[in-house]
Amino acid sequence: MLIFEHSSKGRRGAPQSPAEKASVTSIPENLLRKDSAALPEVSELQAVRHYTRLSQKNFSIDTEFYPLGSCTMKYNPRACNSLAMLPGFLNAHPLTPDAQNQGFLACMHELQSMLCEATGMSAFSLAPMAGAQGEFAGVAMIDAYHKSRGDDARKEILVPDAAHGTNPATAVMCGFAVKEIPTLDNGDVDLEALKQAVGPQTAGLMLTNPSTLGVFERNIEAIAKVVHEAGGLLYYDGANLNAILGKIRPGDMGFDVIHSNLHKTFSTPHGGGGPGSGAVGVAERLIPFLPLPTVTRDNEQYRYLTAEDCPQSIGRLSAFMGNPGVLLRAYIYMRFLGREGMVRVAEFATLNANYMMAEAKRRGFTLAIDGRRASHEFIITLKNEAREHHVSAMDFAKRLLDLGYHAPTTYFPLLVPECLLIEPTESEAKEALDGFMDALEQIKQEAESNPEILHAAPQTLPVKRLDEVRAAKQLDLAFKAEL
Amino acid sequence: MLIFEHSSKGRRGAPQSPAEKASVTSIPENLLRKDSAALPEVSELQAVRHYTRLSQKNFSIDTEFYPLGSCTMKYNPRACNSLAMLPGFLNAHPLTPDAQNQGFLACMHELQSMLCEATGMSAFSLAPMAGAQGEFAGVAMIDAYHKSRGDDARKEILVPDAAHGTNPATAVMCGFAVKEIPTLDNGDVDLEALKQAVGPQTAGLMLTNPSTLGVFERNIEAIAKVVHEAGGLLYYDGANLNAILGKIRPGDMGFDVIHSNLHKTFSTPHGGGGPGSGAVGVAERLIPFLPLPTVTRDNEQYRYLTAEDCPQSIGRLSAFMGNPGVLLRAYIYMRFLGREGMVRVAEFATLNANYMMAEAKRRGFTLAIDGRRASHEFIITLKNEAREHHVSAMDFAKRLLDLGYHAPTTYFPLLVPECLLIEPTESEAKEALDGFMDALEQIKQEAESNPEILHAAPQTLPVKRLDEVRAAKQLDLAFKAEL
Amino acid sequence: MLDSIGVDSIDDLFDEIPAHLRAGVLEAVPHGMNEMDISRLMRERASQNSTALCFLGAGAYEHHIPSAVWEITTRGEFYSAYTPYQAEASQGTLQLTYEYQSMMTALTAMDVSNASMYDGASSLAEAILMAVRANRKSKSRKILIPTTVNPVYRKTAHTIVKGQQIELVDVPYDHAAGTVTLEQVKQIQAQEGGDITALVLQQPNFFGCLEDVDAITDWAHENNILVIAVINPLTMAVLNPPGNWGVADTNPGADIACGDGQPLGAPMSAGGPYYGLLCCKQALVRQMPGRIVGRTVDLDDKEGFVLTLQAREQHIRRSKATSNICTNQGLVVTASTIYMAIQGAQGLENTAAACFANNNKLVEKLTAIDGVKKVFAGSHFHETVLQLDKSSGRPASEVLAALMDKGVLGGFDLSLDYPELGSAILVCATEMRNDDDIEIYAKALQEVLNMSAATAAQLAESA
Amino acid sequence: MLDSIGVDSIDDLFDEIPAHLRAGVLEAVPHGMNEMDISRLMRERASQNSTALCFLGAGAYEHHIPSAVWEITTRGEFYSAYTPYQAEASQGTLQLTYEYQSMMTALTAMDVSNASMYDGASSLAEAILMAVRANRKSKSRKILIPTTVNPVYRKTAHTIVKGQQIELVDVPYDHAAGTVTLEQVKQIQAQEGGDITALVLQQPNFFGCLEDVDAITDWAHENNILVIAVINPLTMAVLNPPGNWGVADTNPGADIACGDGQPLGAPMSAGGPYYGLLCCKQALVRQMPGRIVGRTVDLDDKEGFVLTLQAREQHIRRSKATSNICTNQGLVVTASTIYMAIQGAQGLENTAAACFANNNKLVEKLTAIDGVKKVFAGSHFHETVLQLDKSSGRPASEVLAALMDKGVLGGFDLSLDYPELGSAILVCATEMRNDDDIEIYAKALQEVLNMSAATAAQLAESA
Ligand SMILES: Cc1ncc(COP(=O)(O)O)c(C=O)c1O
Ligand SMILES: Cc1ncc(COP(=O)(O)O)c(C=O)c1O
Repeated sequence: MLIFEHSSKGRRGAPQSPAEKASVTSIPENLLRKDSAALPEVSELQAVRHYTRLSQKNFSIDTEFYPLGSCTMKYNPRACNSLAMLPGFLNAHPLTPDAQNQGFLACMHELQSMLCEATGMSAFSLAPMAGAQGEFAGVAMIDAYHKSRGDDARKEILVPDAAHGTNPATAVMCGFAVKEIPTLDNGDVDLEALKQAVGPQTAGLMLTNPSTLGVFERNIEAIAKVVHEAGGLLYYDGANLNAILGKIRPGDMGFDVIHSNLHKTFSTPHGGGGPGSGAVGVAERLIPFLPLPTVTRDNEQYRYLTAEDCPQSIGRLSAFMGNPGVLLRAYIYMRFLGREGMVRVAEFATLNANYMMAEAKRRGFTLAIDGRRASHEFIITLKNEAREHHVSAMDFAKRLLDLGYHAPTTYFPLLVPECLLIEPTESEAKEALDGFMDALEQIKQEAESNPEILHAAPQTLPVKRLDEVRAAKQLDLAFKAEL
Repeated sequence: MLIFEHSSKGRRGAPQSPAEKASVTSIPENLLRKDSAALPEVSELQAVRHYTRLSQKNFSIDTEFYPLGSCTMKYNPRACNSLAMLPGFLNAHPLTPDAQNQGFLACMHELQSMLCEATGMSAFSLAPMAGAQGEFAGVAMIDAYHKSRGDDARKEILVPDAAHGTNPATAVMCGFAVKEIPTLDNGDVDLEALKQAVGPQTAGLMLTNPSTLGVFERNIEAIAKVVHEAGGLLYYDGANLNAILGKIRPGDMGFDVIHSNLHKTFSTPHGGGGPGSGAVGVAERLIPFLPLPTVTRDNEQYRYLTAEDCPQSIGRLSAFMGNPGVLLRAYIYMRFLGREGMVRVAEFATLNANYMMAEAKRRGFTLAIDGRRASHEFIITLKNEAREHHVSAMDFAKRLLDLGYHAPTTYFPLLVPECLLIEPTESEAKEALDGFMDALEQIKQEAESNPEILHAAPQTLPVKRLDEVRAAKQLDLAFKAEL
Repeated sequence: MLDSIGVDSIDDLFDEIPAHLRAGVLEAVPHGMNEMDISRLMRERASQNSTALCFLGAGAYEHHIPSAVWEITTRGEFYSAYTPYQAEASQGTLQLTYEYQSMMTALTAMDVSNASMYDGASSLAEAILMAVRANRKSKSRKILIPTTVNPVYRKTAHTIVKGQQIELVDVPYDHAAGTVTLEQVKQIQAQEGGDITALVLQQPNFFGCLEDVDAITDWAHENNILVIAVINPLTMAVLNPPGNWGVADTNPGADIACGDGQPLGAPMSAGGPYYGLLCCKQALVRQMPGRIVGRTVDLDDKEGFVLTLQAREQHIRRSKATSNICTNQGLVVTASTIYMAIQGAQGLENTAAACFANNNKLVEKLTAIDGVKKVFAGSHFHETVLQLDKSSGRPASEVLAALMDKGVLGGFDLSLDYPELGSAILVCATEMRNDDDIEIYAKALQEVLNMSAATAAQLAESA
Repeated sequence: MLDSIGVDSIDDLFDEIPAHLRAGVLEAVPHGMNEMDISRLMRERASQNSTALCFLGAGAYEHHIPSAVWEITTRGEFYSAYTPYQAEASQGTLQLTYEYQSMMTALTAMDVSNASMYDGASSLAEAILMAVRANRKSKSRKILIPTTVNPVYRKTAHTIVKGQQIELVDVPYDHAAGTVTLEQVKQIQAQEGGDITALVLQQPNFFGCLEDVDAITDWAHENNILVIAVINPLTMAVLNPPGNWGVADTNPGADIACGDGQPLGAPMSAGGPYYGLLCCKQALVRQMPGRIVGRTVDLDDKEGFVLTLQAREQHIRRSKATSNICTNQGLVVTASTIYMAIQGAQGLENTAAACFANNNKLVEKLTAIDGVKKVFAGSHFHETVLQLDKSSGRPASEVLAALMDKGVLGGFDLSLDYPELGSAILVCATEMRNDDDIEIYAKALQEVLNMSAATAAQLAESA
């Protein structure tokens, strides 16, 4: 039942707004709204009850194991939430003069430094509001860098075919053409193909390492050399930073610019879709181009750098400062971890993934890439099961929901047919990993003995399998109330 | 699965306590614990997930309509929670000097005044921590009052047979004998029986008005006269104050002492069993006996009254000040309501109950007391259904759970066979009342056509009907971990 | 676990990483802390922030937010869920988002809403990109933007669209009214050669003035120009919403509406997270960037909700996607939806009207002070430009700094973005500012203006 | 709705109330407010409260509470549920309470725990009533209570048990050790005629000193005296728990254990809500007051939880119930259970040990100041009695007031309850007090004691 269907004329959460409507008659008639907006009219209790019950229809980290590859669904410490929501932070107007905003700015400045240290970059801007916007900032900086040197012919961005969709989409938004580089069966980038592809038109290469295939790119130094020698820059998509935190730094691998999804590696919550943060870090030569604002410290005072300070900046990406509430949560999380904790993150994330990979193999699943270390995630391909029993990765996913586990990422990366990309993260206990593998094994048996169970899944959730085709064909995108 | 069953040796929410255990070796060996306590050893995520999921197994006001008679399950405004949990209140040590505690004390002083006004009493103490402790304080004051006058022979407390169990239990705790007064079929106290019962041994009468039968005691003036003339005092059990708030005041009815369940009338949450508050109010002559502490105001400053100020006080009921967090929530709620809101509470609580009673009758249910106004609650008796279809009030209750409604109070008051005591409260919308009545009607039909459905209920909850007899016979009151 | 994997130590798992590239100790990252110490640190940090009375708006507004809103929003099930790709296990977020889309279209009178963009400014950029894709009749890739549109929105849009050869053309405002006139718009169109892809209109505009949206919208449509509305959604409870702009019978209403959702339940929070709202006409739905939730049915024909039209998005369409956006601002949308449900239309109207009334009170009080005057005629919603008499010889920045010392966050200094206005500030009073607050501001401003310029400068320095 | 009922107005529904008794306007109740204004009011009130550094214990302690604890506890499903009478719809609260009982018995080494009493003080009263019911061999209804038991606990117990002709007999403490000695206990027993129903022992006692619990427990049992332990549950992570008191092979351990659960996850909150823990030996379970949750099975033999042994309670047994208690402190127990689960035994041990260490540090620093000395020998847990030199001529209350002016809540003034100790205070440093805090206290105390008595008095006055 929709909140609109609880509606009854004239009802409202009365203590939440002024009792009377002040006169607005001095506004010209034609600028005023004619009818009231058709919003639901409910009591506060009805709203609380409705949304509390809706919330219970979600799977979430706080309620289920959620091994969603590439997404790093780790525990979001509740303290990060409660401390980031202290009134001193919540009530701060974004344009508060810096002098009255020192507590917040200090956190941001330290966050920049910690990110520099953890990634091996020289400077960071916290402005981008998600990974994709970080990519935008990064590619725009690459563009600005070349242009600043009069190197105007570099109109192409290279991306491996395993890359996330945001990579090519971003390159195009920044005005570049995209060229795909193939991946070898062992998960490494095809170095020969890369060599063929680079040239004076190459602005840069966007790479995720460990890659979206769940393996570490062993030829990273050679790759960096090829691209740099061609005059291009190296972009690091930080979605998988969790795998290597404190173990190897993108800056030391030769990357010139990176974004870090703070909502993955640094545990800010995904919130059912966002908000996130795609903080961008750069090597020395790209510092002048960083997006605004960044925070600096001079004379013991923190302040925002402005366009006057940074005339070469690619500019602003938002009205204010990105997503401060997210940044505060990441800051708090990083202070929890500290330098030792960061290493622990990578170690246990990797241990958990490799353990699950070994278990998967032992239980008869086909690994997308066999014989290599998993990073913090790994891939099972169900192409055999699909061929033999006509069950898809989607069917496996839906059946997992019935057994109380969120499904892994399906059908990504696109290279691997019928794939499940599994990322346990470091926050899960061995019992959860084993429970999940047991469920997966059970489903494999069901696929053999009674595939109907899979096709009919899920059965235990608020709804059964939903008709996505109908949704896209008979568009119903908003409830239209009859007034 | 119990939290103990998630336990794994050495695991813990590490950031929540000092990393190392400081030495305690200077304490004599024999005073030290030998083994570690067998508590669960889990990560913070495991604890969060476990208790978040457990919470989802509860019905609650925030998720279901909860028409539990005598309990006043009204909406607990979330602001009462968040504002009562402001750090300034949470971090206050109970023995903070009054001068540094003025913000809190001001709230308490105003709460006392508002309670006096709403009930027509002369003074209030907020010390009692629940209704039962309020009763204790009240009866102890009645005792102290008689003794202070040398009237030592009054050893008996009268209670109507419809009274809540806490009434007789309390009288006994205070050292009194209990005599029950019968109730007439129309719900009024048997005045003739009362006249017979009173005498020089009578310390007082404990009365709930409106009574637990859901009707207003029309002879209240006559009752007061009888008791007072016999030298006894009148105690008002405030559990049903919601019905008459702002309409008639216990003080004006002739009561000498009352408790108010702030967790009912004033909307502090029940919290799955508590905490509550049973603030006690008294007429002039009982003021010296009020339990400690109470808050007074002199020279513009608020302060706690002490035993020195109140030598005749019955004394303390707790180590500090009752349940301040509960009191703050009640205070905030009362400020929301204001004088107009209080009247609105009684009006809509009464309207909703009378509407449901009319609906119940229309749909063929038998009312326990017919032909009278309902107060904020009313009673259905299922004795016919029980006789004809062998379904009990308990079966109805369990089946309601399946239909998404919390059951009304069953088997109370004890006078009415197979009863459901239904209290909708003022916070519910008509849609909820109608939905509940539809469910009740459906069950009535099921009782006739297929009583098995009722006996087998509930079917949709985390567990089916539980074996209470076994629970009491094969006592299992704690998990014993094998170490 | 190591046994199952067949390694001796965790470190073995990293043996594919070239040894010489391995990181050393992260010296610049402090040691880990426990929650007790972090709590103490963060409380100190939070308490260093200003607690001044806020009369500053300029794109972020202090409004009352019912406690229920964030208590429910931060429930683990909303807070710690991912994007609802597994629809059956995400009906909570999906239904809520569908309700959000329904509320937002009701509020804006538009046909379609997406599930959110990052913020108001970036949402304007996406609206422009969308308009360029959608307006197939126009080739110029020129967008008219009045200078009455929030300056940081214009800057952000520029950052984001400049890679795609889109030109943002300023339209100057009328200096008496503080709004753009149809004449000005026509003149710029002519100057630019006639082919204009889209036109942006902010209502209320950055100065708090009300644009003549009907006439300009109708004219734009007559000239094959798409209209992009930038709105403050709260004010739409009272003002004519973009879906109804224009009086022409054919093709009425703005084509795209964007804006920042912050006023609907998001705390100011030093700048975010807020969210960008983005709505459009039905015809443009396939050009919409970002996620969209649709209602459908399950195998049993029971109603349910899914992400739909995903073929527009980067994870499917890759380099041909309508946008690169992926993670959006879902949790803030959650809060906003609950906020709107609790308020209802009546609550929003009363709140918006209270802002209007309080701002008028504030302006009345402040302009009663010698040397303070209102710059633009006409109605103001929410915010107003005040000019401080030049004779005092004090720049707005100094006056604002002096006010800050008195605990008053006095407004936005317009002199950088609008030097032509002289020493001017943009002030704002929402429903949160009561008569006492307004009195405090008036008194403080009076005192500040009475101070000698010299003292003031000294004070500003030491602040 | 009125139609269905068959009345014309809501007021008709009140027509059974005698008209002349009807209430007028509740003048002394202010007008209603909206949430925005109440929030402002409450923030002001909260900010008037002290933010002093807390070195005060005396029954309520400032401990770190993980954020997760109250975020989960205040979820609507826990917060707004009633007592779990409908078991199938209350498995959340019921299982949690069962887990609480399990944890509490593990911590105290007792057999049975109930679901909570109001607070530590009233729980002692109930323990005494329980002992009187249980000890059928004793007729005297006399209870020995050392004066080292928290004075407000003794007062509360007196209020509650006095109606039932129970006599609480003081046992004086040893002035060197700050504890009671077995000799003293024996002597009082003899004085009282030998038949004693029960004996109370607080560990650590009110002075923070450690009682000789083994010897006294064994002796009591030999003399048919039930032993009631009053404990701080946090310290039980490190100290020998009451279930293990005594060295005798037969009948070991205290019979009943009570205390306040506040240190395990409840904020100080001006005094509550906290909760009273109450545990006992298996044999006494039917004398237990309050609710108890038991594990059982459902129709399918699936594990589930119910309220059990309800025949002890007032709603069934009425005047013959074990107590009148009904509403207890369930929500605080919810918090406490989550707290214990997150901490585990190791977390509690580390926390308790840190309190021990910090208190020792504090005492060392303070007693280094001239004129400040420790009163009792032996180990102290958590709290320590310090004597301020009488030569300064300043009562403890004045010193504490002067400290308060310096932002230090310096401890509990013992002079009212223990005049024999002179100018003495009880100080406390939990894990929350770091070295800097302790330094601040030491410095402040030094300054205060250096002040002339006259200045101090003046200061105290003006505070
Ligand atoms: C590999 C990779 N790159 C980029 C992104 C985009 O990040 P965001 O969703 O924060 O925009 C993702 C997100 O899923 C990702 O997995
Ligand atoms: C009529 C009546 N009296 C007294 C009480 C006892 O109040 P409490 O549970 O707050 O102790 C109740 C509680 O249910 C009640 O309904």
